[in-house]
Amino acid sequence: MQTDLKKNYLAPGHNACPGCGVAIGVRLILRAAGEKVVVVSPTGCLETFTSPYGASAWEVPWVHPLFENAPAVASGIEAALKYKGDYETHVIVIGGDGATFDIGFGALSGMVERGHDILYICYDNEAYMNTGIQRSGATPYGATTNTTPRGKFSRGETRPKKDLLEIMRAHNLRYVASATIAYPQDLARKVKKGLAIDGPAYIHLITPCNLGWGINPEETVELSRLIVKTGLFPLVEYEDGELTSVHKLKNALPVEEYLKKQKRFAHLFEEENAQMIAEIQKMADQNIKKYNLAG
Amino acid sequence: MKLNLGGVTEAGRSKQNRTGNWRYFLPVVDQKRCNGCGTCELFCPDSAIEINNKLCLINTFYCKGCGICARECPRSAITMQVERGVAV
Amino acid sequence: MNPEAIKSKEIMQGSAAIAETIKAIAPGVIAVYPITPQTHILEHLARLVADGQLKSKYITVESEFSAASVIFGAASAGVRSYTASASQGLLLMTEVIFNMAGTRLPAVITAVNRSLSPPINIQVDHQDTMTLRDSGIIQIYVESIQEAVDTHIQIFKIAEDREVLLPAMVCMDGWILSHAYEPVTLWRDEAVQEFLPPFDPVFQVDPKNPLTYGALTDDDKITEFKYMVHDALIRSKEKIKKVAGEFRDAFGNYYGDVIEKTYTEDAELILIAMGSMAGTIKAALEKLRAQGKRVGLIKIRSFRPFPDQELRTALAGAKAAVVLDRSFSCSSGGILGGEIKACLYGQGGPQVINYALGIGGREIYPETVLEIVNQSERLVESGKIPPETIFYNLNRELL
Amino acid sequence: MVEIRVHGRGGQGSVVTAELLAIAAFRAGKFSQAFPYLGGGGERRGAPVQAFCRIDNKPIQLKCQIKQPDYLIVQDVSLFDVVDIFQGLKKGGFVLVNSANGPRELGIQAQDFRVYNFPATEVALETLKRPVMNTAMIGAFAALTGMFDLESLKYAVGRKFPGEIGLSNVAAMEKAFRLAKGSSSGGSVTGEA
Repeated sequence: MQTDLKKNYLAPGHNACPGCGVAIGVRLILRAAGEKVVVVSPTGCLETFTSPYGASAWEVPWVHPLFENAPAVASGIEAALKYKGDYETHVIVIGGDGATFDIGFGALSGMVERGHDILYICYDNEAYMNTGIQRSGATPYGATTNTTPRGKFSRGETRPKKDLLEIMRAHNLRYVASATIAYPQDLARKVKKGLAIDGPAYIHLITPCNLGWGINPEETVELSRLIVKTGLFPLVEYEDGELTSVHKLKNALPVEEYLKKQKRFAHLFEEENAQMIAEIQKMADQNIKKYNLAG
Repeated sequence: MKLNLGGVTEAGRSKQNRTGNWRYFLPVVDQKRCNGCGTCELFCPDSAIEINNKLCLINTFYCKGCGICARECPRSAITMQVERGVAV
Repeated sequence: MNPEAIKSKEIMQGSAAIAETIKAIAPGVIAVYPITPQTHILEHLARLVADGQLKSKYITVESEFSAASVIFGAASAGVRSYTASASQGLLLMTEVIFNMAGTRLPAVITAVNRSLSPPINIQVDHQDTMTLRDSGIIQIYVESIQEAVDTHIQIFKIAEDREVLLPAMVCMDGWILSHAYEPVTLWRDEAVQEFLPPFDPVFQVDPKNPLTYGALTDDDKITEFKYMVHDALIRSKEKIKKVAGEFRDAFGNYYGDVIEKTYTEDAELILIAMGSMAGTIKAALEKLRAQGKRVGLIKIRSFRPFPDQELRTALAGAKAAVVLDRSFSCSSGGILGGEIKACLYGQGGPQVINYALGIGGREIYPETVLEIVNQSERLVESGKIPPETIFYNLNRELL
Repeated sequence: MVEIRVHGRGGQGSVVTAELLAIAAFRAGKFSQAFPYLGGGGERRGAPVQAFCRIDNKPIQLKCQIKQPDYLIVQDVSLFDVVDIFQGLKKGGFVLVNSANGPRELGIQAQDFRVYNFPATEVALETLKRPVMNTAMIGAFAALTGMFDLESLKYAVGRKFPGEIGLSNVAAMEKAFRLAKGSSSGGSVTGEA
């Protein structure tokens, strides 16, 4: 494996939990993006663990405005840079699923609809982790969180997660892709592509949260790999509306392989919930069919 | 030190923080098995690994002991060992 | 007036006059979202951009929240930035406005004052901007279209001053100023540019100097950061005064500094008001003075920073201050009245009579002013000034 | 100071009427002011609209609606059923109603004021081929009151409506001015004291 760029733009000494998937993701993103960037991040885990006053982990210009307005603030920065004649500096938003799927979605939709030259990367750990694991629009079917707990009448999240990739595709973006931290070269390539195109681009990055998913710190990368290998999170790439690459799966793993490692899905393995696992397997199968992952 | 206007703060000052004392387990590299491929460095969330001249060096000032490096090492060259002085 | 600075003397709509002034000020980034009665400003700006007369990046956002956020971003990148809004739109911006003040970003907002829902109402009062009073934004209220034009030029200079660096708002009454036609002198772009130096921020988002904006702070520093905003806003008072003087020197117009006094020297009763109603009050004062009544007016230009010391001095000789509030805080009463009482408390100043009136466009006529003066005189005479706010002409039959 | 109140419905150009009068007065060297009142929540066609114009020889300080107008311009007779049009009208005040019918036919009991009618919509339909009668009303108003010179009004219309539409509106205004002037003692204009 090659590590082409050694420069580290996320300094050590930050306050992320041991084994944090987001920290890995951001290191990889920044490494691919290089020096000429401005990063905007909404409120969330990333913001909290990187930005104590006097102890910032950021080695690139970084702006944290509010929870729900990072895309709009990034729009203003992009416009201002262009107004000043700076067409080289890339503007990147790195925001969590809460900020992206839920509270900041209007601003994201506006940003891409207006065509700002910004790469938006959603680091999706499938719940509000910064506030202590509450469901978001990205929480998958069956997952327990502190607002979708297992109870006498509850078996976790009842709805499938919002398909943000398709929603972003519907905005007619020139570049839409999904990635995980388990495939760093693929992620780096996609970040570079997203930055190279003129106009908005969107990358959906799945990043496990050890605490929220109920896994061990050392399993972060492994889980990012398993979610791909089961077909639950296909790695795909759309350029100018065309599907231009998919990460093929020779033999997709059964979803149990992925689910059984996480405490948030533990209740699915109770006998009465077997049907729920079948539902989730169906979702994976649909993905495999939709993107022809097996072929 | 006077506070900056608007809370604007300097880059990269987190380096002053010792996060190594969060650790229960320490990654120990078997340098004979290690070929310096850099997988561990790539996946280290804490930027606590340096590959220097094909040699994998763990920065214990920062390493939080998550164990991703050991789990992901393609040659199983890293093992997690109980930190001295830590009761498990 | 300085004849060399004049571009035109025309009768024109307030919104058009503001847009033409913004063109002369030439912000790098303008974000817009339509809301009545502010839309004519952004439509006029759009035409200027479409015709190539204005080189700003003109961004049509999806909400006022994003309008404020876009100018937050642009200001953080060191570019002069501007938006306009009203009513619900300003409230939707609230969170960003606090953030702008705390981050010390001097973007400028034209607030076209309008009532808040419910019930929905598009007429004027000051509830929208007064609700933002705790944010740290500078708020200057204007009486006329000309004052609105001149204040816009001044406010960028105040906000962008390195000793201030705060967002700022020109508050102009909806319809009465935004949609009215009045004779207006517009200033030459060159004269405006000469008066207004380029925005030269202390910090800016720039890859050459990678800074972190929006850091997290704990209790060890948070009071200090917040105090710095409080202190900068207080200190901006001197800048407002200085810039008002500089404007007079450069252009000839002057509206007072943080307050404007009319007939206050010998006044026993001093009315205190903000915004366009000051004009109607001035017309009423002429009648009152002709009757030999010793009544004066203090028009508050700068509500934030609050002109506390200036009010204490100006009110020192009066028997009573009659505060006319176009907004109120539920259960507490008139907002301006409350603040003036607080600033006079224990200082031996005049008694304060507080009226809430003009809500949701309910008209304030010269007759309204005369009646309030009469009522107030009677209250002073009787020695029974109510401590609470009097809701003028409240129709109790409807309650 | 002269105070003019315009009553109309959204889409009839009442706000513009007040603005045009203010522009013309300013052009003629006066101080002036115009502004609208859009009750009922906004800029919708058909809704009752009021607009105001003040003209004076010195700067105008007042920032309120006109409660006691010297002049009324009524663009739509249907408003008599909806709005108290004459409210506050000064003694000896002047009213111009857009109608081919005289005050008596309109059921107006003129007391201490003068009421004139002028068929502005007809003039507008003839000239502009559209029922937008405000410039015709202004022409008639100028002719009957003598308050405005035609040149200032033409300037105002030209500024507000550049190009072809401005020219046709000027034509409507001039035609109305001539008609009203020529028949101010009768004909299509009825005066009643």
